[in-house]
This record gives sequence, structure tokens and C-alpha cells, in this order.
Amino acid sequence: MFYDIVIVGGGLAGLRAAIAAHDAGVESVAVISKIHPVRSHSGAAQGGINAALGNHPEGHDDSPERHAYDTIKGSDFLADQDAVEIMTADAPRIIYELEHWGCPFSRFEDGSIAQRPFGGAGFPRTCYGADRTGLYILHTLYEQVVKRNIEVLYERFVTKLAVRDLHCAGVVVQNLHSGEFEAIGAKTVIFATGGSGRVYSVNTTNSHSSTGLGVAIPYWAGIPLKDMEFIQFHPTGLDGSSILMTEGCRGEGGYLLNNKGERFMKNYVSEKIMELGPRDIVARSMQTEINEGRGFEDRYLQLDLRHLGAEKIMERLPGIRDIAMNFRNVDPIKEPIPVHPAMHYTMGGIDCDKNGQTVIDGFYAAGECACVSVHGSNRLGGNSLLETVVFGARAGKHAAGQVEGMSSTPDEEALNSALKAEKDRFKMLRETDGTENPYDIKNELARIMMDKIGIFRSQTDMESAVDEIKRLRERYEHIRAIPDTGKFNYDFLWVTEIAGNIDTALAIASGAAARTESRGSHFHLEHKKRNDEEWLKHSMYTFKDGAPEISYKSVTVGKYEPEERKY
Amino acid sequence: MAIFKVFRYNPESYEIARFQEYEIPDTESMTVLEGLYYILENIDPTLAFRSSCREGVCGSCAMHINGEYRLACETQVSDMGHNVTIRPLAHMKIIRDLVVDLTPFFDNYEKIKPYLINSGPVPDKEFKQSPKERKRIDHHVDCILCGACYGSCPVLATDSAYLGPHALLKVLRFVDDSRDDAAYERLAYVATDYGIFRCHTIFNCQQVCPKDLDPTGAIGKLKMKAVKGKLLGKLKKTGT
Amino acid sequence: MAERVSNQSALTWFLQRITGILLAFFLVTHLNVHHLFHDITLEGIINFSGVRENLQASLWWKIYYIVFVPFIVFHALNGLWQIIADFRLKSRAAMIVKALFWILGITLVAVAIMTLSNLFGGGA
Amino acid sequence: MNGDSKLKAMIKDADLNKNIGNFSYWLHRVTGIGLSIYLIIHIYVLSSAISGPESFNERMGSVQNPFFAVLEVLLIAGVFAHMLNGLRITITDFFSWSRGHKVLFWILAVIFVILMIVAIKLQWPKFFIDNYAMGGH
Ligand SMILES: Cc1cc2nc3c(=O)[nH]c(=O)nc-3n(C[C@H](O)[C@H](O)[C@H](O)COP(=O)(O)OP(=O)(O)OC[C@H]3O[C@@H](n4cnc5c(N)ncnc54)[C@H](O)[C@@H]3O)c2cc1C
Ligand code: HEM
Ligand code: SF4
Ligand code: F3S
Ligand code: FES
Repeated sequence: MFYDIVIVGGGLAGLRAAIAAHDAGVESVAVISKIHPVRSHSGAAQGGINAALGNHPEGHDDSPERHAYDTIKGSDFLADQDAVEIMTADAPRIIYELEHWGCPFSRFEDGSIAQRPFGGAGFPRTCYGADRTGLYILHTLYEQVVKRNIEVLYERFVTKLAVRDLHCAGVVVQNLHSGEFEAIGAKTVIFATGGSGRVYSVNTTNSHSSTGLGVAIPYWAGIPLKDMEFIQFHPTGLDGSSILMTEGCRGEGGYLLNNKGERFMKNYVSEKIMELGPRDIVARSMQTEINEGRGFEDRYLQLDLRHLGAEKIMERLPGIRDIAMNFRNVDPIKEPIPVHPAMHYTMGGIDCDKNGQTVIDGFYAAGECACVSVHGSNRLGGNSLLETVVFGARAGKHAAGQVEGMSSTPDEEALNSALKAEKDRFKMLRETDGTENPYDIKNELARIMMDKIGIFRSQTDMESAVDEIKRLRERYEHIRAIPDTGKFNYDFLWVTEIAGNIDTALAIASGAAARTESRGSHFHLEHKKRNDEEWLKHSMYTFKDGAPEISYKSVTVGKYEPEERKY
Repeated sequence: MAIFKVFRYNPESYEIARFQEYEIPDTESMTVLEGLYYILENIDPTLAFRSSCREGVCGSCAMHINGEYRLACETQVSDMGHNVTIRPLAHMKIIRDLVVDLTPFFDNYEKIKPYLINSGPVPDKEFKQSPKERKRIDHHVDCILCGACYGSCPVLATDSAYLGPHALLKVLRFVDDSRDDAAYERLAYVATDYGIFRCHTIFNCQQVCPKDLDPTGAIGKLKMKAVKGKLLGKLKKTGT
Repeated sequence: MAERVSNQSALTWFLQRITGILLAFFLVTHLNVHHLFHDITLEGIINFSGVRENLQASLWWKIYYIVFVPFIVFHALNGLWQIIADFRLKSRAAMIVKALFWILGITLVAVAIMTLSNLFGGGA
Repeated sequence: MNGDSKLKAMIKDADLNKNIGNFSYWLHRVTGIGLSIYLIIHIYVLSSAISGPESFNERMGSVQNPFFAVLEVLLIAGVFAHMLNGLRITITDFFSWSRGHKVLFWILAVIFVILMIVAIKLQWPKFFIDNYAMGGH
């Protein structure tokens, strides 16, 4: 199999890239995904997607510049400002395009796309479709893929990149439908594998499919990762399962209450902002309340929607109500929802530029697995869906512009050696006589990450996390053998994901331990202030001998000089 | 504690289909999906089942659980009385255990042109759509393509050419969209005996839909529109 | 969406409902008059002369049966055909079954009309 | 499962989907087939009229006894069940009442019971008179 462009990932970023590549005239495009595209994690996004359309009555003065400023300030000035400006300027066009493709956004009375306020934004600029925005956009993009007849190879599990001489020759997949390994050659590979939330196992809002493997594969192949230490904790994960209760709940006017029934956010931010502060600040405030004994059962706080009334809840947040009732037996119309902060988003990812290009020729990244960087050290709600479509489209288009001049003969040698490596690894996993249960390692890893690389981080914790993860890495060498089930060998899949999780976690922990300042989502208990002099720079991670080698890269500062972040 | 009886079948190794029993400790506030993961991780790594979002939005985990098609991730073990019997979706080839071949399901979805068709000029901004017009497609757009309806519809037991409730619901989603202008073309395609008129109004699809959608009602509306179109001679002939 | 464009089923589907609704009326009256035994003093209603008397009483009964018979035959056979069609026969087999159903239908209507014309007071 | 015949798959579905809609569907099928077969026989039996009153009366006589009177009640039950359910699915389609199909089912079930009580009451005498049609001669 050989294609001009192979896209790994069927989420928003991957599908948008495929459409862009196809529309730029490349016929030989394939989307490869370990799950069917419509099962992608993007479909779980609830709250909305940002664009300065100015449709909201209070948003007429909004502009891409204001959007850029809010994003940069939200990022705690670690975002590359040129990239942010590209994104916010392109936002209205790309939203209109989705709408023209049929995306069922909610509407204002005048028939325009409805917008709601979101945290850290100066204007209500988050376009939404009830609380199922991600689902609607994902299905709309998949529909466009069907319309264009773009090839979709689903349930193909990518496990390795074929890279030789700084050139990417393709990928190795396990075809779950046959159980066979296959090498898929390509002139260009675009990775759009999404976030790494499952590094934190159940303590995350992410799907089972959002694992660290997506960034680990290129990392193992020599492509650097960037800013991995910045992990966003969402303020409102449902108690128990950590399923997300969208920021839209607060956008629509929901309150956060502690066990005294107080809207405690007034003690942390200005009265004007209250619950709609940026996520890092709200999550820290909540954790402080819980740590200081003002939580419920020392575990959660309450998200109160009751005053919004049944009608508004049913119209704007129907999915939230369903989830609260199904998973926690709570009806938000009658009771407050128990919530706690939960791991939500990886700001960092595969280092790439504004077109998604990486240091390896013929290898691009887009979406949550990439780090362009537009989110810096803290992402604003609604900006990530935007990033996936804007930079997905850019990567697809740019790659399409490159394939013309590239060689059409597959690099058989690189592909075959990668294929053989995976077959050997599979054989080894089949025949090993280890005894360790791999899933114990997964759970142990999650515990370490939650306890030590959480919302508040101390130097000793972070350093011990690094050591412990290294030990897990050794334990992984001794796992029990996997069964040979032929088709749909899910044990092989999840065991492989765990390997990715370990190395991604190690990068996260190492980078966090190295950064002796507090910025955005990274809050260092011994260095509580931001330190621009030393740390206004991106962390870069290169995989060397089983551990990350950390270096730094400067941030692109533009119009907006770093200033203190006040809300 | 709960007993899970899980359907096992592996055509590769010529194993005969059977139910395998597993005992799962501590199932208070556990979902059926979590139970399956418990089996995979601690008892039997050969078990195959699909999942992703674990919050009822990706459509991976539809299966037959205690007498009805449900999403495993949305079903509490305690609500099943701690005795859980699981089968794969019907009407599709079983690949292994709870994993079925969804090819016909997605093929049928693709046949109905599941995308907006608008031949008019594209506006600079959005197509205007009033909240009232938007309301017409409310719910239809919430389908997660889980396949529960497809598994439950008895017509599909005997007629694999039937497009199925999921595809027909999608047709109404576009017919009712104020921005789409291919309504009669769409109707003409489904107003056939492998489309809406193969549906016997059995209601299983409505019964099992985890998103509480109403494919039966959608098909009913399409039938009435198609009959009207046919009587008024408006069903366009398409293609060759 | 290019192949297969016959929208004939729209009409048969609609007719199945329309005949069904009308049959509800026809059958209730028919059952009432001919199957259920009202008056025990009237010893036996179902015999030739009794029925004949009944039918000859008014033009309405004649029209009634002339409409009723084709409707019920259409409804029954189209209903059976819908069940068979659920099994998606190969097109040749489907054609044969359809042809048989047509023959059966026409025969049934013809026989019924002949019977009725006798009872209406024509021959015999 | 794989490889089952279509008929088997259809019957298996009845086991996997136990709810009002599916029950009504089977009821409708079974009564529909039953009534259709009855219709054919009915037309055949009555066609004896073509050969004159005697053969008609003879044939009618052989089916007018308590045994057939009870069968006739079954026929009537079939007609009512099929009729009411036919109306139910027609109403749900014609008036976009798909959400109300279960309520409708129970309403019609009550009507069915009432209709059957009336019918049995009317039919009651026939259960006890043998060869009642011949009496008129
Ligand atoms: C619960 C939740 C709610 C959110 N809500 C919002 C919101 O309201 N607004 C907002 O802006 N952002 C939101 N986000 C963030 C946003 O949803 C994600 O960042 C975004 O959807 C990521 O899209 P993606 O295309 O990069 O990846 P995904 O949608 O995660 O897709 C990844 C794809 O890669 C494939 N893949 C991964 N690994 C492999 C492999 N090894 N082999 C083959 N295929 C592979 C997967 O199958 C999948 O198709 C939310 C996130 C969460 C967790
Ligand atoms: C009394 C009033 C009647 C009504 C309201 C009625 C209504 C209906 C309707 C709406 C259908 C279509 C069901 C579908 O699409 O599957 C149907 C099917 C059918 N009807 Fe009737 N009907 C009536 C009487 C009869 C009678 C008297 C017979 C037989 C002689 C009959 C035989 C059938 C058969 C065989 C089917 C097909 C069943 C199936 O598709 O499963 N019906 N009826
Ligand atoms: S209509 Fe309902 S049951 Fe059918 S695929 Fe969609 S969500 Fe699933
Ligand atoms: S179950 Fe099937 S027959 Fe019609 S009402 Fe639903 S599609
Ligand atoms: S896992 Fe996504 S719907 Fe159940």
C-alpha cells in the first residue's frame, strides 16, 4: 500500500486535514484510525468552538485581535503569538465553512450562529451546538469525507513510524480486522492522534482511545516533543467517572459552591469574572477549597445549575443532564452536580510549525497531539476544537503542496525494517515468560501522575515521580505474555498503549521537574511566581536511551509583551 | 459482586459460540463497560469488545445486555441486578466475541448521501437558520451511529438490503434541514421497498436508541412525505 | 443514489393502509351480519335463502360486496407479499411469486364475484 | 448468529427484542397470515353457491356446529387484534404519533377486550346448538 498522503487519526484534525489535502487536488489520500472516525474523542467535546463572529449581542466589538489577545494572555504568554494570530484570524472563515457543510450549530433569533461566554474570554465568542458541539462537527466532517470518497481505513492500529535519514517513509499498522501487521508507505504522513489523557487513566475526562502512544510513536522515531509538562485540569469533572461537565455549564450561568454553600470563586478572582476564570485558575481555586476542608467528602464541590431553570437546561445542556443522571444519579434540574478537577488536555505535543511540519521530512502533526504552540501553558476552552480544524486544514494543504515533487517509489527498506521490528516485538510479547500484569502498571502510572504531577506540584514529588516511572518502565519489560487471538487482539493494543503512556508520562514528569517556575497549568509549590527571565521558553524533549533529553527553544513574542495575568 | 455471562465466538479457531461466565468483585457503581475492562485486565485478556468514550457519545459499545440493546458504558451493573448477560449486535457478521463487522451498517449510511446538498450560492457568512428551523432537526442530529437500532430491527434479520433505521433517520435529518435543497431526490431514493417502505413500524429502533431518538417517527414522516410526493408527481427521477 | 428508482411501493404502502382502514368498517359490519348469531329465535341464518334474502334487500349490499371483495383480496395478498418480500428473494424468484399472487388474486376475486352473483339472485 | 437461516434469524430476533412494538409486530404477522388463509378458504367454501342452494347449504351445514362456533370466536379475535393494531400503526404514521404508540397500544388493548366480550356474548348461543343452520329447512 502506498499513498501520497496518509493521515493517522480520524478526529477533527485528521478529517479536516484529509479534506484539505483532497481539495488541494491530491487524490491518493487515506485516513487511518484505530477506531472508526466517528468514534474519535473529538465527538465528546461539548462546550463549543471559538471564533470572533460578533453574533452575540454583547459581542459586537469582538475581533480576531481580541481573540488573539485573550488566547495569549490565557496561555500565560508561552504561546507563539504568530501562530495564535493565524488561528484567530482564520477562525470565522473556518466556522462558516463548517456551517456551509451542514454543521447543526445552535442559533440566535436572527438566524445567526449562537455564541456563549467561556472562561478567560473578553466576549461571548464560543459557537456551539447545544452541548454536543464536537459530535456535530465530527459528524459533519465525516460526511464531507464520505462525499469526497476519501479512503478511510478504520481499525488499523498504528504502532510505528518508518523513518530513515530524517525522512518518513510511512507507518506500520496492525490491521485489527485481520490481525496482520502491514506497512503502509506514504510520501507524507500527518499525525492527528489526539490527546494523551489516559496517561492519567480514570482520572481524566478523555476517552479510552486518547493515550500517550500517539505522541510516543514519533518521539521514539526521533521527533522532539514540546511543552509536555503543561497538563490542563478541567475544573468540572463528574465525581467518580471524571466525565466532563462542560465549561458551558458555567458559561450559561452555573455556580460553583463549597460545602458552606458559598460561591467561593469570589475569593480568587474579581466579582466580574467569578466562575468564568481561565481553567488553570479555577481548577487551582477548587483544589484549594477541597484541600482546606471546604469540599464534600474531601473530594468534590458542587456545580449548581438549578437557578437556570428546567427549560434552559433542557435546551442548552441536555447532554450534561443525561450524563449526570446516568452516571451519578443526579438530576441537575433538582440537585447540584458533584464535580472535581480532572485531567483534561495536553497543551504540549509533537513539536511542529504553523504548517504542521516537523524536523522530519514528510512528517506532519496536527490537533491535540501537536504543539504549534497556540495554547502555551494553558488552553482556553473552545480553542482546541478551533486549533484542530485550523491547523488540520493547514497541514493537509501544505502537505498537498509538497507531494508533487516527492518520489513516488516507496522506501521499501525503511518500511520493511519497521515492519519487521513490529513483528518481532509482537513475537516477543507473545513468547515472553514475564509475570507482571501490564494493567497494574497502567494503574500505578495513573496514581503516580495524579498524586505527583497534578494541579499543585512540589519538587520532591516531581522528582520521585520521574524515578517511579523509570521503575515502571523496567517492570514493563517483565510483563506476562499476550494471547494470540488473531483478529481484534485488544490485549496487544492496550499493552502497546501502555508502553506509549509510560514514555509520554516520563516526558511530562521530567519536564515538570525541570521547570522551576509557575506558569499556566504548571504550578510549582516552591516557585509560585512566573519567571519570564529564565523560563519564557518552550521545553523540548528528545528521546535518548529510554529517557527524554530536555532542551529549550525560544517563544515567538509579538505585539503583546508578557504582563501579569489578572482576572 | 456480579456474574457476567459473555458471548464468546472465534470463527478463526472454529470455536463453537458459547457463553462464558465471569465473576466480578465489587460492582457497586460500576458500569457494564467497566466490568468488561475488569475481565480483560484481570481475568481474560482474550476478550474482544469495542469502546472509546465511556460516556455514551462515541457509539462504540452498543451490545445486547439483559434483554435489550444498550450502550455498555451507560449501563450500571446494579441496574441489571448484578447478573449481566451480554451478546453482540445482531444482523452483522461476528468477527470475534462482541465485535461485529459494521461494514453493511456504514455502507448503508453512505448510500443515502449523508451530507448537506445545497446548489444555491454560498453566502459570505453563515446560512441563516432560525431557531425554529433549527428545532426541526433537533434530535435527528444527535445520532451517534451506535448500531443498536440496526441490531434490533427484525427486518434486517431477513433483508440485508434494507437501509436500516440509522440511515433513514439521517435522510430526514437532511430533508428537514432548511439549508438542504435535495429533499425530493433524497425521498425518491428511499421511497422504495429497500428503503422506508420495508419498515413495518415495529418500533424496536425507537425502543433501544440510547440517545432516545425516534427513527420510527422519522421513517413515518418520510413515508408520508413520499406518498404525498408520489401522488403529486413530485418524486424526481434520479440517475439512470 | 443513482440505481433503483421505482417508487411504486409508495402507492402499495398507502393502499395497504387505506384498504386496511376501510376493511375495519367492512369487516365489523360483515362479521356482525353474517358471523355473529344475534337472535336465537331465528334458527340459523346462514343458508342460501337467508343470505340471498339479505343481499337482495338493498342495492347497498351489492355495492358493499363488490367493493369489499377486491379490497380484502388486495390487502391480504399484498400483506402476504410484504412478508415474503422481507426475505429479499432473488429477482427471478420474486417475479415468479408475484405472478402467482396475481393469478391467485384474480381467481379469488372472480370466484367471489361469481358466488355473489349467484347469491344476489342471478343464476341457479 | 452467523450462518443461521433467515427464518431462524427472524425467530431469534423475537427472543432478543421483548417489547410492545415487537410483540405487536408478531401478532400482526400471525393474525395477518391466519386471516389470509381463512379468506382463501372462506371464498372457497362459499363458492359452493355457484353450484346451487343445496350444495351451499350442505357445505354450510357441516361448518355450523359448536366446534366451528368456537373457532369463529378465534377468527373474530384475530380480526379485531389485527384491525386494532393495523389502526395503531396507521395512526402513528399518519399523524406523527410515533411517541404515543405504547399508550395507543394499551388503549386499543382495552377496546379489544370490550369488543371480544360483546362478540362472545353474541356468539354464546351458537356454542350449544348443533347443526343450527339446518334448522331453517
Ligand atoms: C470531554 C472533553 C470535552 C472537550 N470539549 C471541548 C470544547 O468544548 N471545546 C474545545 O475547543 N475543545 C474541547 N476539548 C478538547 C478537544 O475535544 C480535543 O482537543 C480535540 O477533539 C482533539 O482532536 P484531534 O482531532 O486532535 O484528536 P481526536 O479527536 O482525539 O482523534 C484522535 C484520532 O487518532 C486516532 N489514533 C490515535 N492513536 C492512534 C494510533 N496509534 N493508531 C491509529 N489511530 C490512532 C484515533 O483513533 C482518533 O481517530 C474537549 C476535550 C474533552 C476530553
Ligand atoms: C380489519 C381491518 C384491517 C386493518 C386496519 C389492517 C391493517 C393492516 C396494515 C396497516 C398492514 C400493514 C402492516 C405492515 O406494513 O407490515 C396490514 C398487513 C397485513 N394484513 Fe391487514 N388489516 C386489516 C384486515 C386484514 C384482513 C382481513 C386480512 C386478511 C384477510 C389482513 C391481512 C394482512 C396481512 C397478511 C398483512 C401482512 C402482515 C405483515 O406485513 O406482517 N388484514 N394490515
Ligand atoms: S438512531 Fe439511535 S440507535 Fe440508531 S445508530 Fe443512531 S443513536 Fe444508535
Ligand atoms: S425496528 Fe425496523 S421496521 Fe421500522 S420502526 Fe424500526 S426500522
Ligand atoms: S464507549 Fe462510547 S458510547 Fe460507550
